[in-house]
Amino acid sequence: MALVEEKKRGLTDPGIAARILAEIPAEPLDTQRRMNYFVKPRWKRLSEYEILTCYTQPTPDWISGGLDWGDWTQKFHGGRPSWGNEFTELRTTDWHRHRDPARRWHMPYVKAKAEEWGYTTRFLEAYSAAGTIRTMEAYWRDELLNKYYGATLFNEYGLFNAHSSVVRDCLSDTVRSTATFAALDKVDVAQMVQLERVFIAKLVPSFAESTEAAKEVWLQDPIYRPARELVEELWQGIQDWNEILWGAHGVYDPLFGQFVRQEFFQAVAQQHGDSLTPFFTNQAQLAFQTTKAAISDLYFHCLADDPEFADVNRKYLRAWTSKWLEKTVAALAGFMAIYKKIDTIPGVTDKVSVTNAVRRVVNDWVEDYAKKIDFPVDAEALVATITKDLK
Amino acid sequence: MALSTATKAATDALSVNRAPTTVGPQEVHKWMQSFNWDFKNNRTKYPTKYHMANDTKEQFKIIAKEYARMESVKDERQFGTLLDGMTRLNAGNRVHPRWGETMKVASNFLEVGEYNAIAAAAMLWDSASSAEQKNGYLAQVLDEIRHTHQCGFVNYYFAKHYHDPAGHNDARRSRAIGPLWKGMKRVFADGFISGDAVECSINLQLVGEACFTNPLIVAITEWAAANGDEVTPTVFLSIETDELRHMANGYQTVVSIANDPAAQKYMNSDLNNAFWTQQKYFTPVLGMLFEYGSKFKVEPWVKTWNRWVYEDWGGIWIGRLGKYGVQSPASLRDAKQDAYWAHHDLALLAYAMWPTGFFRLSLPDAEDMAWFEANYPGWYDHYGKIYEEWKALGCEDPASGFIPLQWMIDKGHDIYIDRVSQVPFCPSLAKCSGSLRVHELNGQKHSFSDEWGERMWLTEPERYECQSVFEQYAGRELSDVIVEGHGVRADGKTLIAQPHVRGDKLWTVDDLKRANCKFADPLDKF
Amino acid sequence: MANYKVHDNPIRDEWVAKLGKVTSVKAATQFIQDFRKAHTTPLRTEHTLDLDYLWIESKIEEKLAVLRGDAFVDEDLLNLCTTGEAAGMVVKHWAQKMEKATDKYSAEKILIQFRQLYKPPVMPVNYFFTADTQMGSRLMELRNTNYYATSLPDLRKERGVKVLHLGVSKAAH
Amino acid sequence: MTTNANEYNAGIMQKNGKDFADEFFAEENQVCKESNTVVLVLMKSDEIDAVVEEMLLKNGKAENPTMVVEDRSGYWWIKANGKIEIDVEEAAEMLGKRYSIYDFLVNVSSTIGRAYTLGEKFTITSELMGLDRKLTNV
Repeated sequence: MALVEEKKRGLTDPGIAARILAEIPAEPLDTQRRMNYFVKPRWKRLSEYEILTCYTQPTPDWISGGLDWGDWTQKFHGGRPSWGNEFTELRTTDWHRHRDPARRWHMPYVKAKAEEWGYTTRFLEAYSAAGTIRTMEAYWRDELLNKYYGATLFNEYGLFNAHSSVVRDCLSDTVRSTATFAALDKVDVAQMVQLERVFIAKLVPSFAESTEAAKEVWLQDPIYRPARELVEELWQGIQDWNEILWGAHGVYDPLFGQFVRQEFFQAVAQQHGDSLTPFFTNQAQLAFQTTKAAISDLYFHCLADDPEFADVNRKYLRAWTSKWLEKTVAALAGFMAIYKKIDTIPGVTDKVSVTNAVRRVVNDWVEDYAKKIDFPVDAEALVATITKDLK
Repeated sequence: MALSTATKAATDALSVNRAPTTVGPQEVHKWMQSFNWDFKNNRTKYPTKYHMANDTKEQFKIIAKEYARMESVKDERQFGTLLDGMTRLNAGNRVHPRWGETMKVASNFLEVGEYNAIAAAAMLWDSASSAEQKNGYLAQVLDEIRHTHQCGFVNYYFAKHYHDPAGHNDARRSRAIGPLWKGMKRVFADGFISGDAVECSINLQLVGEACFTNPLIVAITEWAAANGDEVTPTVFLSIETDELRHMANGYQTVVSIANDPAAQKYMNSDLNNAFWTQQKYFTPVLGMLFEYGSKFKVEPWVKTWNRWVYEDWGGIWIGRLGKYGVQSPASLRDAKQDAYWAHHDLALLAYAMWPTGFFRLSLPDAEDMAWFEANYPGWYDHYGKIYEEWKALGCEDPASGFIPLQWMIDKGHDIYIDRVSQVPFCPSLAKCSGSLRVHELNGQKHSFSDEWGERMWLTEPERYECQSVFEQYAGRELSDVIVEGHGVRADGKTLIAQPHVRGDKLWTVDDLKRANCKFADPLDKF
Repeated sequence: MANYKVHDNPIRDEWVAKLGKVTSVKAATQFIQDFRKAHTTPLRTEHTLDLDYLWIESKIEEKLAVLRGDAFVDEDLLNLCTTGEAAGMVVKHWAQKMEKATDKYSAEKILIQFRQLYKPPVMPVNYFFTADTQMGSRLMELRNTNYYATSLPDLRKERGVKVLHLGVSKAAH
Repeated sequence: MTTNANEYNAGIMQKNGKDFADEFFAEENQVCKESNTVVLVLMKSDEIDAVVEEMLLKNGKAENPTMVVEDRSGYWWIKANGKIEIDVEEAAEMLGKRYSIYDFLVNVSSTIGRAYTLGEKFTITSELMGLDRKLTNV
């Protein structure tokens, strides 16, 4: 009788193993051993990332690129489909075309972040043991870092939440993982801001680890008001998943996020004896660059150059850029008031240097985003608007 | 700012604490709840009739980086086992063929469930108002991506190592041909993502994950191991290590509405519908995969169901929540009838339509038949005799030109598709619960196989409009459908599906064509 | 009985040809609204395209999206329906209509008709979802209260179905 | 015959064929009944096997005699009344290596009941956390 007792396993139990081996033909029954062999590879050969990810999205043929047929088997009340073409203004001949240039699937993605975590832990132990905190200026630490850098956690947390409906609504598997990884990176950055604050509080007992003061700044201080309103709109104001992704990663974060992280906190921290914050802003910058590559593939390689719908897609991307650029410029202009909070450091925070910093970020954005969709922009005029209140 | 002041403050502090220190994940997580802020329009983008409270908790207190570390440790162990140990043992091929075929279906269909759960968890992340819960749902989104990739990896691994890679290598394309696919989409895909967010959470987490993943992902590993498959336990048990956080998310969703008086109006009907939706497919399909898709049996499916579904889920989740107004699902009685018989009904229909699969099926042999009769008294007279008749008519032999589907049509055993669950149903042969109902609405005919689904459709017809396989294929010849759906192997002529798991006598497109079997829609008779 | 291929068939070809003659936003809007009323949702008046309407509808949507992209300025792309109406006003009108509905059958009809008329690309996506979510929530409140109060025979009557067959449930085991 | 009601094959599960069916379909078994038990599924691994052998089967069982631990090929199936607690700090000491609560979770395959972490302690309880009692932070 073929009832297996506990612990009897077909691979190791001699009786069962013999019966199994007897059933296995000498020659394999098919020659095609590559899973997903029908998928068009982006690179030379089909990658593990493509094998594991492509066509996991079970869409029917009336959503471009779908392999299935027929309607969804259950819909929302009123008839909204599980996924439908009404979820975005953009059009494509194939939603499955996008590839993340970093070829991230879940395993390599978490491995990279786990490595970053291990290194973070060791760095913090060394930093604390060496007493490096002694070089950090108290005002910078307690005012700028605690409250104003602290407030960026809400910026990142809000952007993280803007991805929820994107991850729900987007129309293909490779886009879905790109959007999810971008989202986890955002909440990670937010958590690292708080982690840094908890860490400093352990070293400096007078330092408040509570998020209260930072939240107060985020909610009340004019420095962040336009940014906060923008984030709220991205998070809950719109539902076109492409507009959210593009607004966040095509306009707002490359300008506001880049400036705040790289040109302000990273650059200025070093002037105040703070070698801790750059450790974390560098992590955020790494995440930014990886996301940027994936977003560029989606919007430039796939959608702006779609064989059939390039024109209409570019038109939308430009319309969205106009809409979100105006708000982003306001957010950056508002943020300029932060320089009033610190003493002027020649060559770093004087008007010329700050204007140059703004120019760097704006020019990068024009080159890497605006030009790719033929968005007409006067970079110098943008710089001037952002810096108009700088003293 | 004078550096000396800063130096002094920090130096003073260091005199208190200069040991190497770091920050643990829970020390960050305890601040998560304060990451949220209120603003106009801060509400979910998805329709719901519930109001979720904003103070619910994340029971496992995960932050992104520690999540990544934990998952990475899981992956190192899992992929390390597969890529080194299992490969050296040739474990991917030393699997009983019946089970090797079962895993074509089980892993791919679970993959679809996991994939849709990415979107489902994202919708709940959007719907939850508590920051901890949002964080918990985000981790779940990541987990579901992990599981999608893990399930894909099982098929990917078997495609490389198992002696019949066909089906493992292209399930994502050829799965859409057969009659099991749409039902799977209802229960595993659309049921998780299309509807009230809380209704979807009850489907996905409170019922799908807390109840049915235990047989599907845990109990299945014992069947796998018994049949020589050590690949599946290595992957599936690791998948399940994420599920407890999902169950906790689902439970916290219930907690978040438990104190909303309005929720009482909807919760029990949503729970009953979710339970019925999930069991309508899971119960027959899992039972069929375990009992008919294995050579070495672990225990009767109805016992597995009784333990995990009725006693433990029913008692520890639903029974315990009774004092908060949660009621035992009214459809439980019918579900129990299905737990005993529905998988035998479905196995018969699946075999009758074997060419539409992306896997090989086999007839129960004498040893199997004795086991079925001992555990399901009455099985032989009802099902066993039909299998014997089919065998005698040559259903396994390509030379016979005999397809059991033709036998069903000729004998008047019409197969209907339930509009709501999309599960096939043969009223003249079924021993499961329910009965055939055929209605016409606004010029269109619809069939249903039970009162629970019929009510869902009568209440909300615009939600259930999916065409059935018979409506889609009516009038077409079987081999023509299979060829269009890519159900053919690399040689361009042999079918992926086969009615046996032998190494020889494989059916080709031409064999199928000779049988001249045509699809018909039984609703045309009304 | 269809008796033709699933993905590539003469019915689809026929409609692609018809669509080729549609060249303006106005004509495409009329075309899609007529098509949706005739061939989509449980309120449809014809069943001839039951297997292919989703694919055909997607092609009409693509056509309308492209025509609209050519014809509309940015501001209108984001805020105007292709019917020429201001999207915000349309949303308000339909949301109010839904709010006034007190019985589930009329509420259900309102939301389905709204979708037939305004599903993107007729209405900009962001406006459409705001309305769909709001109306969907209201519909659920009306339809899902007292879910089991009406017996199946009465529910069939209310729904207006023609019962063609009622099998007998087998006795429990 | 089993003696502990929590065993894998306790009660009705010992019956076969018609006897099983009669009880399965009995009128009193057509509704869910409240249960005060919890189930824990631990994936077999080097560390988990040690935790099961050195902790659960010793102190754990002494503290909660209703607990049963059964071998199900790839995993340990554990069921008990009330709750099961595992102090992962104690496990780390026993294993002689870094082993955190999240390392432990690497091999916790399933739970039926309310499971949560607090510091380095893992708990699964039949209590309704968040309803009967609040969840706390470190």
